[in-house]
Amino acid sequence: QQAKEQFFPVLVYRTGAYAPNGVPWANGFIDYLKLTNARGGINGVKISFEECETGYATDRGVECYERLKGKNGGAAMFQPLSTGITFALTEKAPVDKIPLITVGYGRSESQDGGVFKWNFPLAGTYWVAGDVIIQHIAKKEGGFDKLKGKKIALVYHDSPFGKEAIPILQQRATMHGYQLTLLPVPHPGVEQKSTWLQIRQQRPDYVINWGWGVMNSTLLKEAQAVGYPRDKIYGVWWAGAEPDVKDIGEGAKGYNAVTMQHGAEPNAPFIKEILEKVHGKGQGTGPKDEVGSVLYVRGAMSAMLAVEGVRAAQERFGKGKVMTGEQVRWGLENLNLTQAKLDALGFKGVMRPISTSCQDHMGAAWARIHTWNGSKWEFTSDWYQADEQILKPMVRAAADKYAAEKKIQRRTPQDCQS
Amino acid sequence: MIYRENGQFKTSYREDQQIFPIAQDRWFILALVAFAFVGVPLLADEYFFRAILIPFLILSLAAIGVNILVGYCGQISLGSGAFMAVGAYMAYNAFVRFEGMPLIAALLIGGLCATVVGMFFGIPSLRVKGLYLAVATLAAQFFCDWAFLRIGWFTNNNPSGSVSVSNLSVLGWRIDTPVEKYLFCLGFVVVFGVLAKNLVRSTIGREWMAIRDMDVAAAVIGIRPVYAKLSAFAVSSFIVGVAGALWGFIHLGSWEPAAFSIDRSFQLLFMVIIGGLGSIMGSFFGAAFIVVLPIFLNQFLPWLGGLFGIDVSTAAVSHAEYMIFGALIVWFLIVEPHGLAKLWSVGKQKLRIWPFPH
Amino acid sequence: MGFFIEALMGGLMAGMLYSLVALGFVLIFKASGVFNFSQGAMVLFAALAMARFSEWVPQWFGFESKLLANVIAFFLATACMLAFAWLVERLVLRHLVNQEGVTLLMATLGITYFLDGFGQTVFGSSVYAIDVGMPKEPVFILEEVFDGGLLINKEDLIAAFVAAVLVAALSLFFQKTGTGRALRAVADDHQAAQSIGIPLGRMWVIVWFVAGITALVAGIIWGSKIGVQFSLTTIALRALPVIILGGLTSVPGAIVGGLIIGVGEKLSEVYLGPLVGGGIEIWFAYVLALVFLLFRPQGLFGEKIIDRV
Amino acid sequence: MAHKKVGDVILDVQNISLSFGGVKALTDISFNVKEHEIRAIIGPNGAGKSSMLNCINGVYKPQEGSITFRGQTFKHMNSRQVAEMGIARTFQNLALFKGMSVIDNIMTGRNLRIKSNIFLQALRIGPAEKEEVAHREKVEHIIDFLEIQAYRKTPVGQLPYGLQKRVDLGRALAMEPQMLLLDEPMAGMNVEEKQDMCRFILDVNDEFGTTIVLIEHDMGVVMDISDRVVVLDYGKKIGDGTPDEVRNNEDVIRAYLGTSH
Amino acid sequence: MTTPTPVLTVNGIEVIYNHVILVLKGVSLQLAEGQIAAILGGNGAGKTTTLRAISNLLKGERGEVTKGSIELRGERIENLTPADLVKRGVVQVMEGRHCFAHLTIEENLLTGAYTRKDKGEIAANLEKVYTYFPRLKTRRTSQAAYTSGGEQQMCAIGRALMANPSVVLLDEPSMGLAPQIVEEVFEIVKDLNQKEKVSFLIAEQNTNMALRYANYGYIMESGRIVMDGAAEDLRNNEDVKEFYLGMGGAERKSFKEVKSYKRRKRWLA
Ligand SMILES: Nc1ncnc2c1ncn2[C@@H]1O[C@H](COP(=O)(O)OP(=O)(O)OP(=O)(O)O)[C@@H](O)[C@H]1O
Ligand SMILES: Nc1ncnc2c1ncn2[C@@H]1O[C@H](COP(=O)(O)OP(=O)(O)OP(=O)(O)O)[C@@H](O)[C@H]1O
Ligand SMILES: [Mg+2]
Ligand SMILES: [Mg+2]
Repeated sequence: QQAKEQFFPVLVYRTGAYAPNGVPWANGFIDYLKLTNARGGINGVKISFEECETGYATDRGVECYERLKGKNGGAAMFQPLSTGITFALTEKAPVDKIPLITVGYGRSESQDGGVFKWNFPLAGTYWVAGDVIIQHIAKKEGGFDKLKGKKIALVYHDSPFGKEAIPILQQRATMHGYQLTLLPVPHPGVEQKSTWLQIRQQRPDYVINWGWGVMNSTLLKEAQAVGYPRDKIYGVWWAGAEPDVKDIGEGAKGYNAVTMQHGAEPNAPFIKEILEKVHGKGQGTGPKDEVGSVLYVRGAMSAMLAVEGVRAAQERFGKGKVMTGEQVRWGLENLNLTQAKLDALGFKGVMRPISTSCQDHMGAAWARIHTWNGSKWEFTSDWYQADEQILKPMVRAAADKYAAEKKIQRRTPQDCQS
Repeated sequence: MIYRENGQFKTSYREDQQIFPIAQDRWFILALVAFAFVGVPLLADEYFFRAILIPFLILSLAAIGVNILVGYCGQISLGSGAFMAVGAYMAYNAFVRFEGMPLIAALLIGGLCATVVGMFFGIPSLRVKGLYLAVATLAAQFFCDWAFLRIGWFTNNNPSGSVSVSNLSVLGWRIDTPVEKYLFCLGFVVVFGVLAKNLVRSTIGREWMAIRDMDVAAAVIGIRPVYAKLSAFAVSSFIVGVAGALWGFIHLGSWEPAAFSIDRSFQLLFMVIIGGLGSIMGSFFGAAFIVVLPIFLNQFLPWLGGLFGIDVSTAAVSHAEYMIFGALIVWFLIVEPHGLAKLWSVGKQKLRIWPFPH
Repeated sequence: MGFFIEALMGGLMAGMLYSLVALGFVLIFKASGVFNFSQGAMVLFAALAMARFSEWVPQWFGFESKLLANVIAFFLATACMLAFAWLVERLVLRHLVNQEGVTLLMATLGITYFLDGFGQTVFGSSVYAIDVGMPKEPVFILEEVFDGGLLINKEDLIAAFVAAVLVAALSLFFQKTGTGRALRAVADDHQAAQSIGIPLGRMWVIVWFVAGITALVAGIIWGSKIGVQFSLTTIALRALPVIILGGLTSVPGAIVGGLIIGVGEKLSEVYLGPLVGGGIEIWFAYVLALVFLLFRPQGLFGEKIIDRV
Repeated sequence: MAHKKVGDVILDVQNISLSFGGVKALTDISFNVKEHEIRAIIGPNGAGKSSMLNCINGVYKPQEGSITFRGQTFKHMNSRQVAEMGIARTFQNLALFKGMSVIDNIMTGRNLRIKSNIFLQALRIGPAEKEEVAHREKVEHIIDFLEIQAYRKTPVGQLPYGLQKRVDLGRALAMEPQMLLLDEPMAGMNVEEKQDMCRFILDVNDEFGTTIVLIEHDMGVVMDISDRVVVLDYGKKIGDGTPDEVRNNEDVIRAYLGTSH
Repeated sequence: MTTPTPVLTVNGIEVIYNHVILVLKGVSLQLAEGQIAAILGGNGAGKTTTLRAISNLLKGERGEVTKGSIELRGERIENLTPADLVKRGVVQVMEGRHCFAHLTIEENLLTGAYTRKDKGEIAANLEKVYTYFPRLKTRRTSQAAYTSGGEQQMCAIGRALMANPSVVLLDEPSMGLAPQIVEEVFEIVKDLNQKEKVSFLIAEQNTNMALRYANYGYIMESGRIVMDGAAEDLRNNEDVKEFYLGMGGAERKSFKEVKSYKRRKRWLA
């Protein structure tokens, strides 16, 4: 029966400059949806889904959004998978009453649910990523006080995505007295010679890589070409997957990246389940050997969070029913994924609990560091939690500025109940 | 036999100089405009408005602007994206920095700023020609991309370089729903379309075309290349700037410089070439072709695959879309190198003599 | 000082790499008056063919030798470019004889789209590696003179050498052979060229094939440097100021232009960039080209633009 | 033939020299043109005739010499100035605006006289429209005069060569010039068409009193209709005078005419 | 008159430009081996179009032959490329010069010999062209665009001769040439025709000259052949005299005397 299906729009990019990274994410996302169906749906509600190719272009993304939002009974959430598209949809979602889930990307200040009622940067924002990287470096150096006088260079994709990291790194720089150099790399990032000339000149102690797509592999190759030690380079979680390092192999050995909790998880229970129930039945979306890779898991996890959002909404608005965008929004805002729940879903060892609230749309600020050993990614650190003391005021200030510009009122406590 | 001019005698030059001298054309266009204002809002659904009609209208407007520069004045420009960006960001600044700035005024201010920038980057055209001029305009493109990302002032110091607007209204009329946005854009397009058409069939338009076709001869009959070229840059970038402001304000609502990247410049140039250089009508055809066709293919191909029971993957669809789109461009050019507008007029020509072959 | 020399050399090397791509543009423009927008797509396509064949060939024939695989792949890729050139003439150019420059430019754009879609369909859209044994690790010289030594990138040196050889060969071809002269005639006037018996079709296949080979060479070098994937097409944008500066019709111009642009953009980025927030090299390259144009509107070595009544 | 009055010198060319690199196109050329006269320039191919016209209307800048028009002396002229002073010309290798229709091509000739500004033109109200119509009327006269009514709206690129030459003349006439420079207006025409063209030229000369400087290779035409003839050879002036004088000038016969016509 | 074997036979061709403009409405003509034939007619009669149809250069003008056939020595040639035709010895000199602007005069001439291989012959031919047109020799190193109109015309003719053709299609060769050069060009034509048996098809406005040198003439008007005959006969035909030779009546009229009233008479409306 038709009405019993919950529609998931899937914005992807399987072509163009960022396709190598977009494809595994999309495959993971779809496979997880298929797995959920194989598990019997969300309390019996099956999932239907449709892909739309954005090519990472904002206008195509907007078109996809418009196309899919009314389809198959209506979309109850969107995952734009691009910072640019997120910005554009942030204006549209409140009007259409559809929540936006941006797992690990998008506006960092949208964590503030008091202003960004419809945005859900679940499981981590760029400020979390930046904060954790600095914490890790500090730990390596033997404490925050050791950072004083150190040089850190941020090599970033010259776009809103790349610039997201700057505020937190600057904030920390003023606190700890390291010297931050900003080195933008224009899209798509294949030309970094002058960047690395500058790095050779300044000899920073660490390089932080805020890249995406081909920029990452180029960056590592340039690092190799000028002999910069790869183990002094830290990437954001969009710069820490297999396509970024695979064809460099040994040359990228030692390169680190912060993870959005998970890494490559070939042994996670839910991956095994996917291999068995989806790929095993010949319904796998991509090649089998990609299952469990970093971006694949990111896709699957993004799908899981959306599914759990729907499930949470069902808890309140009626189990076994198809949820609307508003209802899912409530679900996402009242997500409480305990460790037990996660384990049951097969995410044991992959991630930590997430619980959201009206004020906090992120739900968790945990991250680890993993390192490329020449053939695969390995965890090389413990869990870190981003420093609330630092992030909270930043989020608040940025959100307030946005609210003022947009003339939006902060949500009242009653509104939070709704 | 419907398309006959017989019996339509022009008794004055004024009549012969109307925008559409042939009565059928006139009626057709009037009907079309009326339909666009009245019929479309009744018929189209939200997707159609937001994903197709609004972008189509705004890009048509931009294409008209580009066509004035490239098609009429013959100055190849790859900086249109930048001029759109200038329009959008300056309109944004006008809008947020001045309390109570009316929306239309903000959009026009955006256009004016684009005019200034356009004229500045048009200065090399006095010396540099053809494809070589394209670099001058590319310099504009890359410089503006950079400036809007890097110079905080333009984005009201938003750290990410992206800006957004909301609460748009004109004289108390709130522009919220897709239909309202559509009508708002349509109004702009109609007004600017008519103004542009008037310009290109007046002296200034003839000066542009003369410069395009043979600049030495143009100079000999007293046309000042400086004036002709710079005025083309000015008019063109004004229209493009307004289109850019509309793109940001009405279509996207929130944007970053990437929305006006080099790809946009190319896209606009393609529109005018495919549509027909030196044809206002062609700008619409071109915009329709470049905006609508990929979207159409993107939805049509899976459906087609479905008919034959093939499940076409998203990637395959978009690859096929690329290939078909490319092939169609080539095919149209072979059929008619002067663009869709020319094809249209040849079609009309045939209709005129129909049922005879010549 | 050491740093300056290093930046200078880095610029020169980068310039040579741009020149490789620029050459393809110049060839086709000089020889048929077509501004070939699809050069970037050709680079990608050729590189994809090379990368994938060198991966597939050992699988098909069951051998291990990397060298042999590369050699076979090179020939297969060359064959692909020949087929491509032939098809372009057959299906596109032949029907557009005597059309204006913009029309032809637009047609090459159609080809670009087609090639992008086709290449990704046949060869896939992930990142692929080309491994022709380019040395990756850096060498440092004069360490006793400069602190940290001078960085030399062997890979770039090889690329520069290849580019220089190509340019020399092509310049000779255009200046010294009858075919070269006929090609220039075609660029001036398609119809007149036809009228005296120059077979346009064959000429076009020849230039597009030669341009295809330069694309392949550029693709191999760039591909082994940054990996083969879609972004390769965007380096065409970096090559544009190069050809404009050097002159659209000059083969040596592509090299000189490349060197000037390479040095200009690297030095500007390194010395001026930090003052204004960085990321200026791409527009700086264009502005640099523009400044030269103001003095020589046809580029440094381009044929004079003729306007006569 | 109506007797016309040849007036004073209006254009005086003095000691013009022009060279391109090593090629001396013009060496020390002086001659003058009187009001209302038809002045021909003849000479073998490559003698520098077209270059002479190019100097007069500012396309080429001669290295030496000066040009005096109506009492004002110029080292070299600027095209716009020349146009404003009322000198129009046609071109040897057609220089029409290919993409425009016949009407539009000729309308460009009126361009200097159109006064409404760009905003009025965009709105096309009141004066702008009136002006447009008025000028259109003038242009229609020229079209009638040249008998090209049927091609009004054809893009000129599609016209046969001979008609293009007529349009070229029409464009020059539209400027209502005081002096008209014609560069081989009759090349590519048959006798009948040449007769028509001569008629046009003579009519213009008679009716509007326009001074005409004419380059032509058809000696029949030149000797018939011109009042005075300048002969150039290899950039040098080798003869100047009435058709009869020139016809019998030894140098001219040797260099150009071959046999006496 | 005996009919020698025809080299070129054009059989009732129709030509359409741009899919809509019908320009030739059934043109038939023949060029006999070793003959000089002239096509005469006013502006827009369709002379150029006919020549383009024969040499297959219509495509670039977006024209096509829709009816009729064209044969070269009995072989249908509508589907050959222009290059194939040149190989078979048919070369056209295009109207309006069309020199390669960026190439020097000498390079222009040399490209004319593209289809030939023998270096020695080419060099000899080049010398021949230079002796025909000494003016070209003095300008050999300048780019064609910067030569005078007449020099370009010589260059175009010389370039065609470099291909060593057996049939030459000349489109308005006399245009823009000084009278004695015109004479020379026709002398060259005669020379080649007699010594090397080259056949010529000439579209000309200079009727006088053309009929003096041609063996046969065709008169075209609005896309049709309205009259043909031996050059001799045409020259003596009263109508031709009046309209094309400018010799209405007995004595030659002065141009000044031609009245501005319309004195046109047409075979076709
Ligand atoms: N490319 C074209 N597109 C459309 N019509 C054309 C084209 N070329 C020629 N025509 C038309 O074909 C007709 C015959 O032209 P053509 O050039 O053959 O005449 P012609 O006899 O050579 O005249 P002329 O002596 O002036 O050169 C003309 O009416 C002209 O308008
Ligand atoms: N821009 C230029 N650059 C170089 N040489 C030139 C230029 N313009 C003219 N010349 C040369 O100057 C000489 C005179 O040319 P011009 O065009 O004035 O001759 P013309 O008398 O008009 O000959 P024709 O009767 O053949 O048209 C020629 O030899 C020509 O090559
Ligand atoms: Mg001349
Ligand atoms: Mg002709």
